[in-house]
Amino acid sequence: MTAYQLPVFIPFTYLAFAVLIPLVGLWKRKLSHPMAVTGSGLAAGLSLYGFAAYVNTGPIHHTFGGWQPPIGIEFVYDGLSAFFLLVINMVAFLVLLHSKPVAAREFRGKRMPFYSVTMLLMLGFNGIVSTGDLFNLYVFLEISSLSSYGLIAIGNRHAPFAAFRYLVLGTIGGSMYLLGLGFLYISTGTLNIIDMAAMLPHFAGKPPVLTGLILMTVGIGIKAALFPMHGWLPDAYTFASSTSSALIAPTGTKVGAYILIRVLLYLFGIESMDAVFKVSSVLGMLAGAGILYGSIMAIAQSELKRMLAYSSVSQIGYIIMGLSLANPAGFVGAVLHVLNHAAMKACLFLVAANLRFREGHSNIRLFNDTYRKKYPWTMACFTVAAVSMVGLPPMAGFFSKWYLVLGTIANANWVLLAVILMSSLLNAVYFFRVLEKVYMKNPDKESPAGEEAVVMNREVKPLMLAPVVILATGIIVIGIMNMSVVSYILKMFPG
Amino acid sequence: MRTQYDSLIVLLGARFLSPYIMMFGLYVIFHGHHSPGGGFQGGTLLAASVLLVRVAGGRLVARRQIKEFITTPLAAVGVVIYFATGMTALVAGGSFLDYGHLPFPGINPVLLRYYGILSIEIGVGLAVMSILIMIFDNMAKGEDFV
Amino acid sequence: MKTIKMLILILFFSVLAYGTVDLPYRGDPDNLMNRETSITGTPVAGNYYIRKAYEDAGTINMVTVVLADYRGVDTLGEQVVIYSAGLITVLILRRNRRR
Amino acid sequence: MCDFFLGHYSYWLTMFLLCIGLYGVLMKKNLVKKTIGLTILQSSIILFYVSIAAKWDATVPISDPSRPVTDASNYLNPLPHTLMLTAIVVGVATLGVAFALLMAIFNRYQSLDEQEILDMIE
Repeated sequence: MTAYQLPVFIPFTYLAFAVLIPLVGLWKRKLSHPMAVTGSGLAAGLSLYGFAAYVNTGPIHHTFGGWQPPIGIEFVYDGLSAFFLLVINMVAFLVLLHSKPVAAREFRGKRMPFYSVTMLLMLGFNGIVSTGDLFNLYVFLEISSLSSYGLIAIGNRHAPFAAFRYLVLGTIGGSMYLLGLGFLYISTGTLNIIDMAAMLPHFAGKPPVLTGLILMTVGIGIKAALFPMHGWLPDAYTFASSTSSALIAPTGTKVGAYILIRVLLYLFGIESMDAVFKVSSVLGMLAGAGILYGSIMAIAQSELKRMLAYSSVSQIGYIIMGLSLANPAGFVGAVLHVLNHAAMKACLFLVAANLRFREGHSNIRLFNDTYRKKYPWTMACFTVAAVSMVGLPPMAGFFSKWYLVLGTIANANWVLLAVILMSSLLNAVYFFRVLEKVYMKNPDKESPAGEEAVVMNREVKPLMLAPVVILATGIIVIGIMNMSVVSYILKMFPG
Repeated sequence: MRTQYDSLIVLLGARFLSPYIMMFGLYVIFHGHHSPGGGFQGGTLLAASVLLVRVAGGRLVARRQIKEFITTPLAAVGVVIYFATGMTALVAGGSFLDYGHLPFPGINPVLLRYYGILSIEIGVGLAVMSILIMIFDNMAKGEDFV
Repeated sequence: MKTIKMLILILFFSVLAYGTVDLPYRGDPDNLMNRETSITGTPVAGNYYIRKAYEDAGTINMVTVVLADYRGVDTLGEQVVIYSAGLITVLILRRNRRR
Repeated sequence: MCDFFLGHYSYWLTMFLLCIGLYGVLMKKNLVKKTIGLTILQSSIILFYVSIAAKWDATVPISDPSRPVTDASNYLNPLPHTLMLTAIVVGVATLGVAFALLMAIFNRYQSLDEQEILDMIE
């Protein structure tokens, strides 16, 4: 395998396994989980290898069919792509590794199509991140959206309705993207990102280009759950099965954020984005409103998964805010937060999955101090991720917020600075509420006699525990190693 | 399909029409180089010819026609045809889907591209046909599911 | 709620109408999609396909050549879209209790 | 003015069709009607793309010996047509998934009215 072939192998590994799983599944249904883990592990390994190759040699362009870019389609493996591929493939590998007992309990007879569809979901995400052609991006966007509707529909009794609402909104979003692309295509006559990026400064401020920008932003905003378009997210993540929500929550909205970064900063650029009116400041305001709204709604929830879903709405706000600042510090904050939030959210959702697996619920009201004894490792990982989410210094979450704060100061945007500080406080409220239930003795409640004696260790099996521990360790390691990550991200800032 | 009524006329009419529709579907797939057509359109017609008999005859006839469990592997095979064509070109030294590099010696690249397009159209037609049948079967079964 | 939705619709239509006013005339053979080279000097795809499709693949139907050769990955993605739709109907509608 | 109208009316018609589809999605309470609205929305975008591919005095993009391919103004732009083949298939796939979900919803709630289902979830 040469470096030239690498951008093809990473996404299409998933396609090979998506096709192999039904074929082998006819013969042995049990093999679908090992095969899914193998596929995602292979892709994660390849993206790690590709990351090293990128650092050594620079961007790789793969032109399909041998046709040069404006004629044919190319996959571009540049810094941003390499980074995102590594993040989403690693998270998917860990979540799929974790999923075996959950899948056997929650949807036993459907494992073969389930794992095949997860492979297709990851194919869609990888394709979106790799491609250098705007229409090709739409095709992969639809692959990933269709798969996520299917995965969300597997869950409790209300899951199909949540999936249907997501389908309606997601299809509107995809159509808006396609329409906006049509406006851009008429104006420029090309579909290639690099080609179009060279032409767009000539058309800055023309009505069709501006309309295309607005339509594409709205369409992707729906997929990324940007604040006023987030309506599908809480129900979808709450009602879906533990594995689906743990797989989609860390990756799906991140890929939406990736498309926004690619379209707004790389395709349009900061000048032509703000040519007529300040699109970036509108985005910043929406992101700020989303951060506050998500945090406040998260405080009001009693179900852990729903709380995490609202927290996702607010964390997406951070990423969008960082890119709307359009300065290096804000960009670093946004991209670093993608990495941190993927690790933290995956860790938290897997903790919720472990609790649901053992206890059958994840209702915060029913948490008590016996959980500390019953699940020592799971709860320790939850604490690490929660502390990182709040943004206390040794953890990874602190550094992305730090760079976001630097970015707001550089733009002298005091409103957004206040929003970040206030939301950290709100995050602390809703996470420490859970930690208090688990780690503090509850003096009001009369504990029945002998309860302390019978509490024993009910920790989940190592297969389910290992991914959680790896993610929690990863959060600490990213926090300590943040300087090298930041210097890598800084090189990618366009312009 | 909660209730079924046997009607010989409908069933025979559907069975009479089905091969002609299938023939036309194959024509659309194979003549896609010279007239409007191609894998998707032809595959849809093939699926229509199969589904016509299924709608007319119910599940008993369906069991003797293309069987239910075979559709998923057939769809996978359709995707594999396309994917393998692309991969062969990649392994043979070109880019992914570069039919000019397919390893058939003695044929000039233009003709190789011609046959490459034909092979992927067949893959697409097979996949579309079996997937439309699969969707129909699952919906017919899902309606009975309480 | 209903008035808000209606306002959204009207706002949306006005944005679209604003965008279409400056579009090139329909059917104009000289707009940027149909030129020989774009304003930055790169070849324009639509024109290239018309002129080179027969030379490159020996096929007179240009749409087939574009679909399967020049933009082959789109078509692969398209096939995967419908494949995933089939698998999703299996996933949603198949009974859970089998086996 | 007349030229301007003739050059742009197709865009306005497709945009209006798009708004009709969006109206169906936003306002209708029945889930099947919402799905119909989605289909109208997608069809309008397909029409939009097909209408921008038009050229006056041009024919369909299949080579014809009487019209030389060296002059590109003899043929319609094939690229939007190809893109819309993909978009049509995506629309069909979305419709298939939507109906599968609707059947699952109906099996669970015995209803397809959004408000009734929301009341049952509460």
